[in-house]
Amino acid sequence: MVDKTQRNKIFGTPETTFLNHSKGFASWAFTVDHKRIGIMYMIGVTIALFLAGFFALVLRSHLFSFDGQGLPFYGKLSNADYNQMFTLHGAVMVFSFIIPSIPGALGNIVLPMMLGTKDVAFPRMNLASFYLWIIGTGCLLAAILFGGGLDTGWTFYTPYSIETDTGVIYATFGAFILGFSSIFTGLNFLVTVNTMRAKGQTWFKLPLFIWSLYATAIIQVLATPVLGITLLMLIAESTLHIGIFDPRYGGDPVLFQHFFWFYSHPAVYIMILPAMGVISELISVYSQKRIFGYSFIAFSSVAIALLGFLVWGHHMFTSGQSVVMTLIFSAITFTVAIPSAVKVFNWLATLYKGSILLNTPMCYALAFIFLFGIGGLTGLFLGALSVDIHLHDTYFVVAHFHFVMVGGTLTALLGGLYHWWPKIFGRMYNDTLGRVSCFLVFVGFNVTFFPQFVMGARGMPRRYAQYDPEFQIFHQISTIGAFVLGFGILGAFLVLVHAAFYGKLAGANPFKAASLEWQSSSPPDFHNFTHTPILNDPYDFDALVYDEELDTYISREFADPAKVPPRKEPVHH
Amino acid sequence: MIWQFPTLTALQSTEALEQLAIKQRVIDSSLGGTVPEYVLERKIETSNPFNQAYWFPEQASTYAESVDSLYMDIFFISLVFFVAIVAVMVYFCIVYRRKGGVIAPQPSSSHNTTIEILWSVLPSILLVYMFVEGAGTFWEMKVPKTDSEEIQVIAYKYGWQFIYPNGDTTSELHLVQDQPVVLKLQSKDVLHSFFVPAFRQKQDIVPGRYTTAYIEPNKAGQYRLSCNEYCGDGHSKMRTACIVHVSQEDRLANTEWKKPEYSAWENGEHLYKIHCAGCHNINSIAGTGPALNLTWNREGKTAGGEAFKANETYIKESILYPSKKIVEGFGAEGSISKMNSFKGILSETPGGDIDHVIAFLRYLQDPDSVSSEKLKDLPEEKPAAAE
Amino acid sequence: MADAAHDDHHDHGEFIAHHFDSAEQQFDSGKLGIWLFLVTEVLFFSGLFVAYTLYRNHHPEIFDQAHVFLDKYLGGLNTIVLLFSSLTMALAVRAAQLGRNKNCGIYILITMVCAAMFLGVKAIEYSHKWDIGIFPGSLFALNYQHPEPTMIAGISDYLIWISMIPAILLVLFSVASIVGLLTKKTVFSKLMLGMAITVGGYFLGVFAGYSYMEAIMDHGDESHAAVTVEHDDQNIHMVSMTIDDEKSGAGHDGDHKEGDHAHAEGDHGHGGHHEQAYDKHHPDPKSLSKDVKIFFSIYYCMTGLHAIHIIAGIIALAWVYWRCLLGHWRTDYFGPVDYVGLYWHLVDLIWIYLFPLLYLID
Amino acid sequence: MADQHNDLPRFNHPASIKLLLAVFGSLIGLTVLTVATSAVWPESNLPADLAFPVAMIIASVKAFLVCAFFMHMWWDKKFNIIVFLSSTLFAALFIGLTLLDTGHYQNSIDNFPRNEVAQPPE
Repeated sequence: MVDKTQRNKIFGTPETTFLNHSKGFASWAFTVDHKRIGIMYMIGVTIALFLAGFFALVLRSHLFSFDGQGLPFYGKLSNADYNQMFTLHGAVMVFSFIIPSIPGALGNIVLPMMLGTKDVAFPRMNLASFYLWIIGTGCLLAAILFGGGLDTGWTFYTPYSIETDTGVIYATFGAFILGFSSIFTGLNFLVTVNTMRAKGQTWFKLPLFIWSLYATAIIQVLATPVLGITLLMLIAESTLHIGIFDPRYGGDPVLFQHFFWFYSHPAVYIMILPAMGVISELISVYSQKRIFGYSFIAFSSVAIALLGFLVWGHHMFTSGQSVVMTLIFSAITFTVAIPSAVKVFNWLATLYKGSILLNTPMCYALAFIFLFGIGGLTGLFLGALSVDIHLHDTYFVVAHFHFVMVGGTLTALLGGLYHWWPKIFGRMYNDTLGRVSCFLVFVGFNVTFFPQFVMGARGMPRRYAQYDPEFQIFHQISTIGAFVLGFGILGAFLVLVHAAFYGKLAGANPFKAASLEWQSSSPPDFHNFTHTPILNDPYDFDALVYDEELDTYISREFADPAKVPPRKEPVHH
Repeated sequence: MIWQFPTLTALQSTEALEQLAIKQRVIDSSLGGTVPEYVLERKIETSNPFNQAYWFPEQASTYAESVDSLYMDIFFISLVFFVAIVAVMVYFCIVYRRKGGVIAPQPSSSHNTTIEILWSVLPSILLVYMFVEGAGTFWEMKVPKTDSEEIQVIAYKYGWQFIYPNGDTTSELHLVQDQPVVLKLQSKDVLHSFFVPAFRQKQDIVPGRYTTAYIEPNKAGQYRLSCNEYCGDGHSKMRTACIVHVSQEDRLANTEWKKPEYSAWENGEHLYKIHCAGCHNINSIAGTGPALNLTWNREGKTAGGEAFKANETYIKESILYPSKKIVEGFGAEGSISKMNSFKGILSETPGGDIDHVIAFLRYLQDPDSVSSEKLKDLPEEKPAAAE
Repeated sequence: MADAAHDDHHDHGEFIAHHFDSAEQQFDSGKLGIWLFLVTEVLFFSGLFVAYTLYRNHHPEIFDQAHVFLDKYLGGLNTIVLLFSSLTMALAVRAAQLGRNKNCGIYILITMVCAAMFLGVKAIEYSHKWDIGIFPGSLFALNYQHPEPTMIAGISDYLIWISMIPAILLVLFSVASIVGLLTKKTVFSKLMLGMAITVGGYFLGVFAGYSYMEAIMDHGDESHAAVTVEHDDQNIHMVSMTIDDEKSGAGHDGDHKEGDHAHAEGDHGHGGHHEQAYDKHHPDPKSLSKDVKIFFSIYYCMTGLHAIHIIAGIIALAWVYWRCLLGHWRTDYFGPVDYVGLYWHLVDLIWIYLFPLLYLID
Repeated sequence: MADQHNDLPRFNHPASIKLLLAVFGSLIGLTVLTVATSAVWPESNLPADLAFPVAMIIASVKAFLVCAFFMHMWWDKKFNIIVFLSSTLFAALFIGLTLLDTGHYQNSIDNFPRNEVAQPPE
């Protein structure tokens, strides 16, 4: 129990926050504050998203007609330009946007606060991670400016990547640097979670978002170095011709695929696991119910992370991989389905008898379950060997991973941004407009990618600049959807940006969330907490009560005992 | 043009081959010049997504049906799960929505080990089914029947060459209904992928090695064949047709065969691949027989201790009468060689097959010692793909 | 850092960062951090180990043909140098743990000298290979007369080019040290002196490697007649790789004739492995498999990446050395020495595996 | 094995000089042993297949000594040890599965005529 002035000082509108405690370019450029780094990451990945999204719209416009005539007002793309568009779309989206998005932007801001600590373990390394991101992305884009583009596909498969005269070396070097950016983030998170948890915060009192970031960080640390050496060897192959990957010099192109997917399959889980963590938070907060099956969700994250290392060969079923290994990889692939399914079931069970608030972040969470459901289930088609042989490298695969990566990760990122936005900037967004943009994203997304399943099953290969006329109708639907999706995403960000500057003041804890970051003021102080946060269960929402004076939710310990309603008996089974 | 919807003219699968005209259309190519493109009209059910005909092109190989049926099985299983998940989600969101801004969750359990184990384990039974089914068909796709015809496929930027057992080539793939075929795929430059949707078969083509694809076409018709692994600017142009003929005679009559022009050593190499590669390597490592790249002019001993020199006479003798002089280490003196005689299979006439093989052996040792002049009149062999 | 809003209850020591509660928490975080970093290093190298394992498994013959170009005694010398540096590193960590900054500094300096010496020996190895045309990748062109004899006083010009950088550094560090002494910046002067000594270690390594090569060359020349008759492995060893290949032109030619003869004999062998019968320490380039260059690609990738790690290690050690001079280490704050030490030991560990994998193939 | 320094913080375990020297001695001994083995092995009657495993075993013993004593693993937290050793597990997984697969298809590369591989531009 604290007195009223102190309570107001802690939860009221703060005078100095991490946003305004120092000013000027240098105070941002050389900051080691995890929240400022997080915001810079957020701006960076958003720019990358819009850039790569622009490439996507260009290539979708190109595919509007089967003979590559494009839209009437758009003009025509040559095959070489088309190839560059899909490559840059993929490479920027994967390496510069999805992989750093949730850990870099949301994780950086939220993770130390969820642990009740002042910063991540290695703040300077954190800043270095961001600058590596800038350099790496710069190198990727340098491929366009100085290298004559990039047309290998984001996978850089040899020997094409060695033969082509586009800027593969710029791009691979960029991806190499981005790998280190990712390693730094992961290493920092692992150490922070291990050594810097609040006093008494045991592993099973951690929010599930932390668990998922932890599992992600394991992958980042274990898998990303392999990408590093792969890309270095690729650079050595294309400059010195070392003869490891290039058949002309005695190398083996399939070996490159092993190298590449040893990283890039786990990287798929770098992309989706943090999203699952965000969804776990959103579902429980907006249902105001303890998450169902906490330990199953927590362990399923780690299980996915570790199993993710055993299934890389399922990208190579048709690559000339041996039959025996193909069978083994297929069998292990199916086991990954189980922990993913467990999460979905647990989220549904959390909704049961909850008190569900259908505001913007929750709409994104529900959209996630819908879209990830499709993405996950279509993964079964691709895991089944005989079916995969037919579907491999067709639009079916394109649709499948977009459902997971965009329908999953991007949706969760947007949901997470809406959820933590009032915490980060202290201001509330326009919920109606937020939900409208969420609806546009949801509809646009489905219209874009659902037809691609049909095309894929009918045999439309991916990465085709021109195609058979019979597929045109599906491509046209898809292109229209892509523009709707683009407007939706643009709208979602406009609503957020507007909120950051002009939104209503939000209060310390507008959503009655129980994890530690909500015990700081909004926006938080430079040192995160002006008091030592009171440790409670991250899913015990009854530990919070409404404070009329502050118009927000605060811990019982801070509230006036006379006004506090009695605590419900916690239900434990 | 832009809004022109595709015509999905139904094509009766039983139509005779004569009616299958390849429509050639010329479209503008960014590669410069014009490239002919095959437009193949196929029958696709367009209305009912619960029917496999909605999802797939025609079935033209033996295993296509089991691929499709597994697909539909997974489709229905997924559909049940998906509809259940979304229905439950929507139902909960309606029933338990927050009313009037009052937060009032009802007491309920936050975990239940039994139910959690159940919903982890029960779906995995379905996963086992999917794996077993998929793996079984995959095995069928991979393991060739012994009586299959072998066709060499050479993929290059951006086209296809198909070489039949007699050396004739085509740029479309011509198969015969109910005649199993093993495609031996190789690439001239980068990765490509052989894909015929109607066969449900796909195999990447890797430069520097062979990959194989096995097909049992069981329905005559004309199907799309495309490159499915990104290979460069002309990737989407790397399409051709796969034509399944009703009979061998029909294939012979209705195909534009191109007679190849070989140099002596090239033909020798071709013969090597057909007849010798099973036992003899050309990478210095002995297989069932000695490595052939080290053979020409080599001096050694036979199993009986007799010295020999691998000159023309010796090689000719070894091909026609393999048991006469077995090289030391490859069989006992006087035993019957593991190698069959090629008498009657390879022509002995001067400038014939055996001379070509010898030219190839010499080429392996020193490419400059062999003339690369093309042979204009290759000896006529058996008729195309006769069995 | 500790502004008013930051109500700090802890007695933060001089070197405890603001976001840590205690020295122990800081140490534990750093330690876990460096272990994780070593994990990334192991996996970083794992790619090259995959390449090595595959090619050794599938093409043992190229490893057999190529290993004769590597000198196991030079490799062994480098192993011992690295192991010794590991010992001094461990002693440096111990000194830091006990707060003995001066001892720690001396041990760190020895470690750095050993590191530089390792690079010196590597420079000898590399320049020898380049002398006979063993370059990485497609540049590989084995030829005992390669390049045109442009050596200065019997020293490979490649070696001279490589040594330019340390020579410049040596001058720079020495001048900086003297300037520091004159301007009474003692710590700076000592640091620069230490760096100059470190670079001196490189030349020590070059000298050691060079003397060894001279020695085996002389030995080889004296007993040349005996060598070819007795086929004594020890003596003929490395003849083909001595830097004096060109100087002893006559002996060299004789050697070739010897070899050609052996070649002719080898042709009568059976089983198609006639190149095996050829003088195994002086193989004819034509008798080598085309893929031998892949071995050297792997060799250069592995040892090159390792050498880059050594250079990075020297930079890290220099930083630790500087802080030794500043007297930073205390019994409750020695983390950075420990972390750099762990990194250094890992570099040693990787060499412990590289040595038998590359040099001891027989 | 660590010296007794009761006044040190509990995360500080200096190793004894004697121990470090002993470890160094063994490392040098093992290095000499492995070089000697490789020099003698080809001439001896010992099975050639075993030379490589023996060299690897010696290297692993050396690695163990360095890890345990120079790197203080002997006194370190179990968690850190698990973290480090897990890296070798994943590296082994990577090497093992890749080796298994390439081994299966190696024939198709070996039997491919090398002159058919597109030759590099001069």
